[in-house]
Amino acid sequence: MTVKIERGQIVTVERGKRTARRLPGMGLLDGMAVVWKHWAGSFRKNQGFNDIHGVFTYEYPEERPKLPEAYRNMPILLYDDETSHELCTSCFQCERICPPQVIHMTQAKDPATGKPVPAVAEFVIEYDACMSCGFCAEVCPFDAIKMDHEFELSTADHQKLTVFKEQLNRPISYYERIAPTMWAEVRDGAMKKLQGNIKRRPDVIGMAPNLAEKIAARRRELEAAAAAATAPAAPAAAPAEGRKLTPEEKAAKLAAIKAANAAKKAGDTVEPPVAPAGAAPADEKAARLAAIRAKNAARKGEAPDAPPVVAGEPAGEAPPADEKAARLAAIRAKNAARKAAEGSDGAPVEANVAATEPAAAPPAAGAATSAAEAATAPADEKAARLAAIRAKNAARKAAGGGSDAAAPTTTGNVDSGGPGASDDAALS
Amino acid sequence: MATVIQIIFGLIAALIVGAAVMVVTVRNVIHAALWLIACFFGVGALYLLLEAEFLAVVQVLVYVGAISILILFAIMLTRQVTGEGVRQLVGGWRLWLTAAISALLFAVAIVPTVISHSWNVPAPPAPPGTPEPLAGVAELGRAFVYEFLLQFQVAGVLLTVALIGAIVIAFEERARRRRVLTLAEEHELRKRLAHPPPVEAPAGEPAPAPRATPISEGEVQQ
Amino acid sequence: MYDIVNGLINTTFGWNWPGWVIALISHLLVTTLLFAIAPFQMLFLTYYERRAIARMQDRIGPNRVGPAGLLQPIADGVKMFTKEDIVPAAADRWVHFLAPCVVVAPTMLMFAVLPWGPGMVPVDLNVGLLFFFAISSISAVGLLMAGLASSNKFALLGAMRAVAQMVSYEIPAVLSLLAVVMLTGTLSIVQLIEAQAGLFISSADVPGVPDLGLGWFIFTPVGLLAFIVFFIAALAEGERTPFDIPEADSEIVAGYMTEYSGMKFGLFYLAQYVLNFLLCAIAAVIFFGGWQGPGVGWLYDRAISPANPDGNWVFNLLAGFLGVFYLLAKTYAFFFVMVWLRGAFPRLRVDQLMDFGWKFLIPLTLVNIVSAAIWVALLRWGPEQGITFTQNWTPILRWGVAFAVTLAVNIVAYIALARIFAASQAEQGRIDLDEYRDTLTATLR
Amino acid sequence: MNTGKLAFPMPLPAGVGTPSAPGGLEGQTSQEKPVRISVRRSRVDGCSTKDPAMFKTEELQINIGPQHPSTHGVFRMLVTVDGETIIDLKPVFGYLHRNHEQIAEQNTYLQNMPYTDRLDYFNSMANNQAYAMAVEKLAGIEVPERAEYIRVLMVELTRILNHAGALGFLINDMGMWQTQLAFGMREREKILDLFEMASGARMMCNYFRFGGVVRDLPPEFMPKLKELLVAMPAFVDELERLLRENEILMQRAEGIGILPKELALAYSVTGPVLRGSGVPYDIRKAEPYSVYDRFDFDVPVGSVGDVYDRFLVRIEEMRQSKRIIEQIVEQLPDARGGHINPRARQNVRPPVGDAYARIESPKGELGFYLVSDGSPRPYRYKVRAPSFINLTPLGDMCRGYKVADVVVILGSIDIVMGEVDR
Amino acid sequence: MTAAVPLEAVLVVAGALFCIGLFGALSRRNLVGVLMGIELMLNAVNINLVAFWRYLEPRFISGQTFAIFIICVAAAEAAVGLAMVIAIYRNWLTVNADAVDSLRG
Repeated sequence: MTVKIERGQIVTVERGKRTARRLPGMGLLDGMAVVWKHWAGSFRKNQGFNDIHGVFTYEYPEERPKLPEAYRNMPILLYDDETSHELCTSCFQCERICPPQVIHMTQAKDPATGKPVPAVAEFVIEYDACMSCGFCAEVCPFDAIKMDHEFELSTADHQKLTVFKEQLNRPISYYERIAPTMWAEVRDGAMKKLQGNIKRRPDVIGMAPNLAEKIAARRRELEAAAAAATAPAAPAAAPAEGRKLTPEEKAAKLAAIKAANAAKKAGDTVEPPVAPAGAAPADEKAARLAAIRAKNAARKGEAPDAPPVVAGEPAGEAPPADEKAARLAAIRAKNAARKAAEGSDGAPVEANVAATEPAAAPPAAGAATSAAEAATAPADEKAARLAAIRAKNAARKAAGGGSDAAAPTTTGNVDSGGPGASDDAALS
Repeated sequence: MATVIQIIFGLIAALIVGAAVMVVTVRNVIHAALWLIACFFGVGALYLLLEAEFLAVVQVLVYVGAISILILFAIMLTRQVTGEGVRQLVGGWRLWLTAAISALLFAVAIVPTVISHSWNVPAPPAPPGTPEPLAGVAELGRAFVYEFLLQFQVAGVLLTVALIGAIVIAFEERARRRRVLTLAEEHELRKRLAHPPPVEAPAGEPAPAPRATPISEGEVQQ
Repeated sequence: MYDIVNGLINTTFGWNWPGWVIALISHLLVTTLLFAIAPFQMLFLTYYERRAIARMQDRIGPNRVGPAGLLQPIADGVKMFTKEDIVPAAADRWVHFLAPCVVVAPTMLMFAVLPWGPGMVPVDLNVGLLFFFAISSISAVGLLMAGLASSNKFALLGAMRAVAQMVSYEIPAVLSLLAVVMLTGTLSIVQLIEAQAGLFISSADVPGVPDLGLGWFIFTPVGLLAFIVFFIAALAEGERTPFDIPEADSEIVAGYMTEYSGMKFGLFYLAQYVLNFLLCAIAAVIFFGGWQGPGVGWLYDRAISPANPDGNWVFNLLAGFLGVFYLLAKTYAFFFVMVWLRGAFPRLRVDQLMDFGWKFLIPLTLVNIVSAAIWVALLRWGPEQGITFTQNWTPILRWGVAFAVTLAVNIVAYIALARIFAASQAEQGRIDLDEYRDTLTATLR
Repeated sequence: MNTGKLAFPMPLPAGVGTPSAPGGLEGQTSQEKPVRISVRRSRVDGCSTKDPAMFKTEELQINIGPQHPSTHGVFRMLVTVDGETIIDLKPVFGYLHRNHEQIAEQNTYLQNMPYTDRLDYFNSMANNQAYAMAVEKLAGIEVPERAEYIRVLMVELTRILNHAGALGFLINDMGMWQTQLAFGMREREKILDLFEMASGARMMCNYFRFGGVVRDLPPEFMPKLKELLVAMPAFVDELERLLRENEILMQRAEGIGILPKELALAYSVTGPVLRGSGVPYDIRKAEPYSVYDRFDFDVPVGSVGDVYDRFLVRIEEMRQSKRIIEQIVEQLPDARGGHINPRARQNVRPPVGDAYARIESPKGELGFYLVSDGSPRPYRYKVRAPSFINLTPLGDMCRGYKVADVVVILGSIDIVMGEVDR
Repeated sequence: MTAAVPLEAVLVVAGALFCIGLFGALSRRNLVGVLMGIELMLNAVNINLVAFWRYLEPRFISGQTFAIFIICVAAAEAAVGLAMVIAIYRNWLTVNADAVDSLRG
């Protein structure tokens, strides 16, 4: 039965009419012939889209299908290879659009002025709840967030699926490699916007934090430029400003060495040496900042699953410019360090505790202490800040190294973490 | 060699008698049926020992492969009464009476008779190693088609009659059978009730397809 | 085996041990060998099946464990062994425990009568063929035990299906073999194989046919039809697609195996695959000459045998190897067909399966028995049985006439029965609503 | 079910009237009024259970599911059987309920798009289209021609992949291990490759946007599609040769699970199930949306309404989809481009009102009903899921058949639990 | 066998089996149980026949022939008996032999 309708017809399907004319059992033989053809043809690979025979499976770990450019798995953040500046300006577009709401970020603030800076301080994506819809990449006006092609993310550690900025950062060259044409489309606009943003970012804010050397180089560059610019200027500038102008290389190195020493010391003993609170702080603000950073780093080391404490916010508070503040900061740092150390003390008692946590804590504690100490020593804000950053990096690295290498329970694992931290600190 | 055979015979005899005792005493009928299978096996083994291979194989084929399965199926079909708690043996004096009858029959009639009668057992051939001329399958077949032809035919008729009889007895009449109407049948019936009797295909209904009308379906329990 | 052990111990070493010790030793040796072969076959067949069916589905199949995945069955076995053995709380513990054993034991016993090569048969029973099927019917009891003891509805349904299926399909299987038994006049498997010498025409039918070991029964119309029926019945006995209803995973989960885990489950699997192997082997033995093939007969004529005590043992070895090779090649080819069918066919429904067995296969085998009788009458019988008109025919003419007649009978029977069966299937289930209008109306609200 | 009976748990916002029933089934094909049928327990004939002459076999209650190999997800069927015959079947679902509609009312319009992927995860493109059409109708957004073509292309590809998979699963349920399933999956994988190329994901495509699609087709898409069009007829022919006249399949499928025409309409089933019952109802023809009025294609219908008819109708639909795609390939280069990538419409704020948009999804009529109160979030969001509604006659369709037929009938309905439970 | 085990031993085993079967047939309340008892008795008779054949008349086949006839009869009896059990169960909803005492069908 067929009925003509507009642009087509209604067809009644035929119900196996041909069978009646044939020998019984022929339908079965037909099916067997089809299967035989597949069996015989299966000793070669499937040739492509127009081939319906041949083995069409991939031998996965060895053979991998080529992923198309548009492939999207998990979001990543891009940073510029040359300047190492992140493209993200923390405009919160992605956070707002994200359907399962797994993107969280805080905006960076200029510690000097407390004003927001078009850069992101911390950026967290919960990969475990992300549904890979790609909206974040779609809405990002700065093309800072893109979808990665990496799909082998399975892990036994659920915590690792909460991903922070350091793990999210990828260079632009990486993205260019996986999606050349898609990057080429947006490239010019994105780079232009980035140049504009860099201008508004003071100091090293907005640089990919996992590129410590680049940051240091940038530091030196900035300082040199500043020194050159202010050398002829009158020394009658504001005292805080004036201090900033003094030659910085030495101070920075000193801070680094001190941090390294402190880390080493922390490696030797469980109870980290208390930062001498009475040491004369030259700059309260710097010290306070350093202390907070150290505290954050310590906290992170102490409890890796805790949500990241944002460094920018407290740093942005109006700083009380007196000695008391410095002392307070130092005490805070000390407490944080002690807490971290206690965490490592408690470990041997609790045998059931997972190995990574106590292992990660002590080096972080050591590094934190070093940061606290370093904060007291240099007579300069910038140097202190630098030292704090270094210490923080060192602490984080040590935490990572410690969790990999350290023996699980005893306090001796500090030894394995400590040298690593000190090495890193010295290197930087 | 003789000792080995005696030991084997003892084992088989123990299996037969033990399993038989279990058959009549265990409460669970399913277990009884399983013990019955064990008993049949023992009998089959005894046939092998008596060098009647064909009979042994037939014993396994018929008793184990067919009759015991039939019994198990019957138990499953009448499943409500197989519970452990149900008393399986007759109670009180009747049980003792039957036990006494069986024991007396065995102890007073069978055993003395068997022992006291002098059986005319032919002497075994002189050299113990030579095989005795035993009748085999070929002789059996020949016996069936020459000597015992009538009996053979009668047995065949008996089996056929039993087959038909079993079917007739267990068969349900069509009208008494439980039938569950399928959706299509119900719909069709409703339609016919709505448009009273002999209406050939109601208007608007498409002609039924050659092999499957809307009311045909292979599923109704016949 | 007895001869070899006897020769070794009493003749070579001269220890002069009593006969029953020799018998015991030789039987132990044989059983050990068979018990080693059976699980190995199962392991290999699982691998073989998975690889073959993967190829049919354009995949590769297991290829990770060991070279080309050959160790995959071992890995599966290790997994089976290490799994927890769970017995349901409501289960009948002893019956639940015994059921896998009752299923496995018969399959092992069936090896006893399977000839592997010329002179290589564990026991040459004169009722070997009957023994094979008698023993195979025992495993139905095990399945029923498993279903009853599991106290699971799926298991019970599966067991009832399995047993009903096995009992039903035993009949066409045995009847189809009966036709072959009529052709040879023996129930001994060894003699059945020996009757299949020749070249497309059995030397037993036409004397003087060159012996290339190819006088298989499959080349006769009777044997062909019997083989088809037997193979279908074997599929049902071995619970293979399209008859794998007892364990139809899409309907009743795993049938009687639902409540089994660990090695008990493994034993069911073992039994099933060993049974499949044996059914394929017996099909090869009965219809495809078993170890018969070009060269085996020639070699065995020169080897040590009861008929030829002066032969050379090297020929024993060669004939044995060649015979085992032929048998295994045929067996695996049949197993491949089983896998092929599994890849190509859906499964029947349980009532359709029963209908097919009872309404199609059994009538077909009955017709085939008539064909076998015609064959025997035309080829073997002479005046003493009252067949006089073939008296002056040459053997080849007799063979040709017998071939033509039986072929015609079988083809006509096949087509007619298939038509009748199809028609009855189409009619089945139709309800005459008008006839039962009153009864049925009561059921409507 | 039609939207006229939708239950509103909350008062409608001002300006929203009673939603009009979207031009439903009435007047499409059937001359008779749909027969009212009430779902009830088993109808067992004549003899009452008190009759001692009646052979009372035990009625067994079997749970098929929720964890069962062939229930296509977490789905439970409470089956009452007498021997192997089914007396009663009660579908029990909700195991996969994840509050889709309520979540959607908390999200913005755009944010819901990836959630619709997860409804019927086999056909994410079709779900996207239905939702996008609903929002476009609500907000009055125009779609460029080229985008419409791309949408239709994607949905037709989805239809092919859905039917390839569904037939494979049906055959798998019949016990033919996975051969046909593997072949179907092979074709499905090719189509998924195309989807991945265009949208970036294989299954959760999230490809459609209000007023267009995410991005235009990549340049390597069309050559691959043309290659696929070569293989597709071969695949369908092979499927027919393998199974269409397979005696065993015909035994299993013919006369099983018959859903008569009138009852199919009464049950409000749609899609291949309805067409298998002989009702030529296809939204693409009955109410041409998008650019469907520009293509020639046939509507296959069955004659009996059993599993076999549904099987054949799906095979034929794959052919017709391939025909449509061929026409798209011809016409697409001429289609007006326009701004098919509407990045700007992230925050859709439709005016107060309601809209119902429906498409012929591979499984049947998929509709989205949206009520807007002017905010960027839907005030009411309701899915008319074909799987769910096609599942309602399951219990009645299975009655009187054997246990083994249940899985086949279920397979022939072709459900996805993600859509049933939502 | 004939040399090792006397005929009497086999006969005693058969007699014991017969008596046990008799006890079972008389004492079981379940009809299926009664049938099982009867099967045991038939088996006992078969053992007797085969034993007599083997010990007394090994050259003649009649013993085995009779055994086979008995197996035939047993099979027929089992089939019909079990069919009757099912029919009785259908009518009385019990397979208890005591309960089935009414002549009314």
